[in-house]
Amino acid sequence: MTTTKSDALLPAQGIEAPRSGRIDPKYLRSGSSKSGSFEMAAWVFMRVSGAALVVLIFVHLTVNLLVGEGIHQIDFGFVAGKWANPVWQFWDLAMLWLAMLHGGNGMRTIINDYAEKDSTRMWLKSILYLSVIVIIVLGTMVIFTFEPCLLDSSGQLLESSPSFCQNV
Amino acid sequence: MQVHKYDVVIVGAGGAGMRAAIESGQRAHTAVLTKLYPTRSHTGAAQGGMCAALANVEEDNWEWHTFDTVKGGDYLVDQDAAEVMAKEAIDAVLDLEKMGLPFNRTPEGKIDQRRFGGHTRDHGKAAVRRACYAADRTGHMILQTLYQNCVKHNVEFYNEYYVLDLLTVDEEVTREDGTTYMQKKTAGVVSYDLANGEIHVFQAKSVVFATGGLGKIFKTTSNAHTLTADGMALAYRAGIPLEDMEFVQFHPTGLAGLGILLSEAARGEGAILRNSEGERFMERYAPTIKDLAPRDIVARSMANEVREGRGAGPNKDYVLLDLTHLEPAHIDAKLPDITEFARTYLGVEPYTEPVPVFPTCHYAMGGVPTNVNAEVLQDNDTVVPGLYAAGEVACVSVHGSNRLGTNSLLDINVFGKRAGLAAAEYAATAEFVDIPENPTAFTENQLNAMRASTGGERTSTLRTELQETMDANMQVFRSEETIKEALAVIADLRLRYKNVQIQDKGKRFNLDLLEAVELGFLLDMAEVMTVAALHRKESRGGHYREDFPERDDENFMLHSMMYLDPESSTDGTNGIRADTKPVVFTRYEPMERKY
Amino acid sequence: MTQTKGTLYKGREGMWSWVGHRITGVGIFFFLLVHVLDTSLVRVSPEAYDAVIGAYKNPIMIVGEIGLVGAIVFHAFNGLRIILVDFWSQGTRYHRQMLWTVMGLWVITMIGFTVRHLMLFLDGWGGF
Amino acid sequence: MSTPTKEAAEPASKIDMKESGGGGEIPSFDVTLQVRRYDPEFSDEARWDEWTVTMYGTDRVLDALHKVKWEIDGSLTFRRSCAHGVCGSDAMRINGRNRLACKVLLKDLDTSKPVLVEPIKGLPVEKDLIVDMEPFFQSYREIMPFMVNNSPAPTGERIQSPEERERFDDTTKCILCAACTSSCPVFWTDGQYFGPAAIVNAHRFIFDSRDDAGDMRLEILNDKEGVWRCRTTFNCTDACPRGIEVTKAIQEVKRAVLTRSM
Ligand SMILES: Cc1cc2nc3c(=O)[nH]c(=O)nc-3n(C[C@H](O)[C@H](O)[C@H](O)COP(=O)(O)OP(=O)(O)OC[C@H]3O[C@@H](n4cnc5c(N)ncnc54)[C@H](O)[C@@H]3O)c2cc1C
Ligand code: HEM
Ligand code: SF4
Ligand code: F3S
Ligand code: FES
Repeated sequence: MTTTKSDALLPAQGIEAPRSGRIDPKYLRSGSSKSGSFEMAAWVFMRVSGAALVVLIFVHLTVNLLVGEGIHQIDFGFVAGKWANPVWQFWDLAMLWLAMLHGGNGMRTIINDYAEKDSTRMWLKSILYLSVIVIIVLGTMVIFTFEPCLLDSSGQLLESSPSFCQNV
Repeated sequence: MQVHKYDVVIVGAGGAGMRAAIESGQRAHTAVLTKLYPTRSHTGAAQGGMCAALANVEEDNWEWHTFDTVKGGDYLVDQDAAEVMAKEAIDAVLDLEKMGLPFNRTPEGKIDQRRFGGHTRDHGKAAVRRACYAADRTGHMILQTLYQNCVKHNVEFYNEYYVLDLLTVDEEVTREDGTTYMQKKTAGVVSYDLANGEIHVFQAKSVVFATGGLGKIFKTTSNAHTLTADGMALAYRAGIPLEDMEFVQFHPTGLAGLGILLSEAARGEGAILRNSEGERFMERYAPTIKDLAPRDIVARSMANEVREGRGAGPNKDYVLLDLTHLEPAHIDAKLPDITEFARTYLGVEPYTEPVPVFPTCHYAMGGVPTNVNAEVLQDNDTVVPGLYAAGEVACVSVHGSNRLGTNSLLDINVFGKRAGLAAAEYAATAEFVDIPENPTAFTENQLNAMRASTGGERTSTLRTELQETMDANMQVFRSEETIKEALAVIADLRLRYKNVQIQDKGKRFNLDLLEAVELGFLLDMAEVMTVAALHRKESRGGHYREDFPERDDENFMLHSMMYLDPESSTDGTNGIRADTKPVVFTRYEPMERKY
Repeated sequence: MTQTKGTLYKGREGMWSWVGHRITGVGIFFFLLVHVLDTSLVRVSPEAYDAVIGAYKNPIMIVGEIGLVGAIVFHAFNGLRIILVDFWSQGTRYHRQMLWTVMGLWVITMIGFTVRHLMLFLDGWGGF
Repeated sequence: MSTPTKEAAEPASKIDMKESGGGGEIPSFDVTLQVRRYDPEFSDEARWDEWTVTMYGTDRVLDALHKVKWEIDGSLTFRRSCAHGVCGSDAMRINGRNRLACKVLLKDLDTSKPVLVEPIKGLPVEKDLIVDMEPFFQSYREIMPFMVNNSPAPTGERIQSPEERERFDDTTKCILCAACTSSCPVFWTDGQYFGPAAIVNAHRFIFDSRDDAGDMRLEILNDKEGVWRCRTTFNCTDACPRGIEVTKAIQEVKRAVLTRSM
């Protein structure tokens, strides 16, 4: 290879081949900081969790809305009655975690897509992550620390308590 | 004005240009200037195949291939060049395969080959399978593969840079016998950046021209809008002669009015040409082989039907390709491209309707004269140091007066490679030639004049008139009368061209301006072609003179050489000096060309 | 200028199903945030929970619930379609047919759900 | 090629030439063209221009654009070359969808309404219908679109069975027109996504039995801007003028990345 620059009789200007360094910076990929494998894992997770959620959510909806008295049956007692059973506890816990992570990751994708500025993107994602964590932690605590048989100040079982509390 | 300095500058990024760039780019500091993004080049339109005597499916050898090429060109082929091409064809195909080209394969996994018009075993005994192919998009695959390898080797492309001037310097040289002559030397090129209208000068030790063909001289053509004879015109204006410009190949079956090519395979599969009366007219012109007669004969027969009033359509200006007697399944299996083109572009359903077709300008056999090393000649044998040409723009001459199908894709690979190697090798030892003073003056004056013109002539009007007169007078039938008619029109158009006015006054992407420049190339080359046709008073290959219907080896077994020469005057046209160059013979004596 | 405006791109089934999937996904996500919060009220007091859950039993919310379930059902079925497009080798060829199937199943499911939900609702509804 | 020279009689044509072959007048009609124009030399604002031109039954949108450029307004600017759908110059948005102007027949459009023509979306518009293709080609170059084979070259060709050849046939058809990438809703958002065309061209080599660099390409496309950004919206497949099953190719690459990391 010989020299690029023109040093002959004409004014020399080392000019780059055009339109290779001339790309609108908006399009330059800043050497991906986040490893691709994370995106792959997220992608797989969306599918796996989605498939699981179909079962979890459909059963949840059926039990809550379509059997018995439907929407009218839902009250404190109903919830308490369900969570007395560890299967339902686990069920709702799985649903909570999977749905929040699935939905949270979905929202992350959407923010990545549409946030125009890096700072906006960062803010939105921070809010997202925070709310996902708060909700997951809150929900988990509720499910595990739930006390179905509440007593009122006089020590009587509350009216809304599920029937099994009587037997305790 | 910006100045760049490269060892090698390649003008054009079609098959020939990129094949050269792959060689030169690995050996010398190389730039490729192209007015189109490389993958837009018209090499990508080629369908049929690329010939090489690989003998993968049946017995074959390069000597038979040479013979077919010579005979196909009606013996106007330089036989040494044809030998080089046929011999190197094998490596050319294997090179492409190793670069990744996805050829179709035989059951054993070798490159598959198929038959193509004019390619025979043992000097015409029977058709031979010689064309290597990649489905019906061989040219597309060649173009893509070459581009891919340019990316691999980091070739520097200047995309959408129009080369508008070739810079040469004349030097007086004294021969041994004391006489002197002017030796041309290559200094570089001037180019125009479409994106912003800036002029760039490229100083180079070697310049390779690979700018493709000239189809847009004609109205009906299979060529792209961008094939406007640029390279030929630039060389010609720089004082380089043009060889065999009268020979243009017209392909019989172009979609009527559009010129889009329908491959010969249609007739091979049994399609029939008919006139408005439904008559299978080829029975009259070629009673034995009918529709499968050679391209030039079929094209002429079709044109004759139209001329005698038996054309179909509202303007009676085309004939019909009838496939309706074939099974739709068969058409689908064997001719998918044809059915798709007919449906998309003419809205014709080939199962039930005949397809309107007419001969279409397809290929320029002539061009910038070179020797087998792709070195450009400034006369019959003086090489211009540092100037190379390859591909359709060049005339080696391997196609003589009529190119065989599949030999062009071969030509661009063999001579593209040779050009790249030679250019790099020359640049390794040569010195830069000083750029002449004011190198951009010509280009800038031309562009400024066009920008400022208020003459009121429209590029498109002039171009249409040129194309119409060329279709009417210089197509498959020519005679002194029609040629002179064309010359008169061209002369008039050249005057009017001075008044061309453009509407786009901007700097960015001013294609309006460049179309006007391209029209100048078309007019120059149309004139050269017409004058060359006037001089060749015989019929041979693609050139058919009604007033001289026979081949005349005695007087015309010669290449024509047309020089720009303001002092010369020929038959009413000024400025073109006609000369000839002997044809090179090695082993084959001219015979009558019949199949 | 990067052209962001201009006319709307005229995508076909694939694009609109994606738009639907995205919108329903976001909708469900926000509902879920609220839903977890309201359910958490069971830890505060039964009255609080029952009061909030009571809001779900009002006729306007019933329509909302049908909408929500509609969104979930679409997102779920279409999610399964996406999974098939991803992992079944013929998935990309039949994505349109699968979308029509999704829509068909959606209609059937929604008719079933709506009828049952409204009946149960009307059964136990004491009126305004 | 068969030689139909020996047939006893001329095969029957299914049509009466005098009627259909004689041909009627090619119908002509008026088309209104609305083109979204932009020329930063004169204004920062894009605008819509409208022309009505008389065209014929065989004309394509490209012909109408040419008619305007050649007869009415020479400053209308667009790229084109081959005029029959093989070079990839003239991808643009016609009535809201990415198409090659040279492949859309006017008579197939609803000419009672104006035909809307806009530049393809997501790439910087340079002038009228011309966009900057560099970002597009940059993505293409990044996926190593060339054969890498480190084994010593045989004297003849590298052997490849017809089945192995068929494996990647579809993706060899790409003409780099960008109709797919610029139809992709994900690409529109920030232009960072590699885009379907780059993936198609990676696919062409990943599944070529002669190539050795498939793993590297899979690694490149496992980027956060790689295949995982595809949301299977199929706009690319619908837009591809070469009929390439683009989304299918992308899915195959996704599965290949997955298999490779497992
Ligand atoms: C429809 C069709 C089918 C064909 N089929 C076959 C076939 O089956 N077999 C066969 O062997 N042959 C075939 N041919 C012929 C063959 O394809 C061409 O002759 C060959 O591809 C020409 O290649 P090229 O490299 O010389 O030029 P092109 O591929 O035309 O490239 C020209 C290049 O020059 C550049 N250029 C031009 N002017 C300028 C300028 N002023 N400044 C800068 N750059 C410039 C262009 O940008 C372009 O990159 C076919 C031709 C056509 C039209
Ligand atoms: C019911 C079962 C569900 C299934 C089968 C399912 C399936 C999927 C799948 C496969 C994706 C990935 C789409 C893609 O990559 O293109 C996805 C995305 C998404 N899902 Fe779900 N999902 C379900 C439930 C949920 C729930 C409960 C929420 C809300 C919390 C949710 C919110 C989202 C969001 C926001 C996205 C991102 C959409 C996008 O990127 O366009 N999904 N879903
Ligand atoms: S995949 Fe199709 S649409 Fe995309 S660039 Fe290639 S040819 Fe164009
Ligand atoms: S349009 Fe885009 S989202 Fe995927 S299917 Fe095609 S790349
Ligand atoms: S002009 Fe070549 S693809 Fe349309």
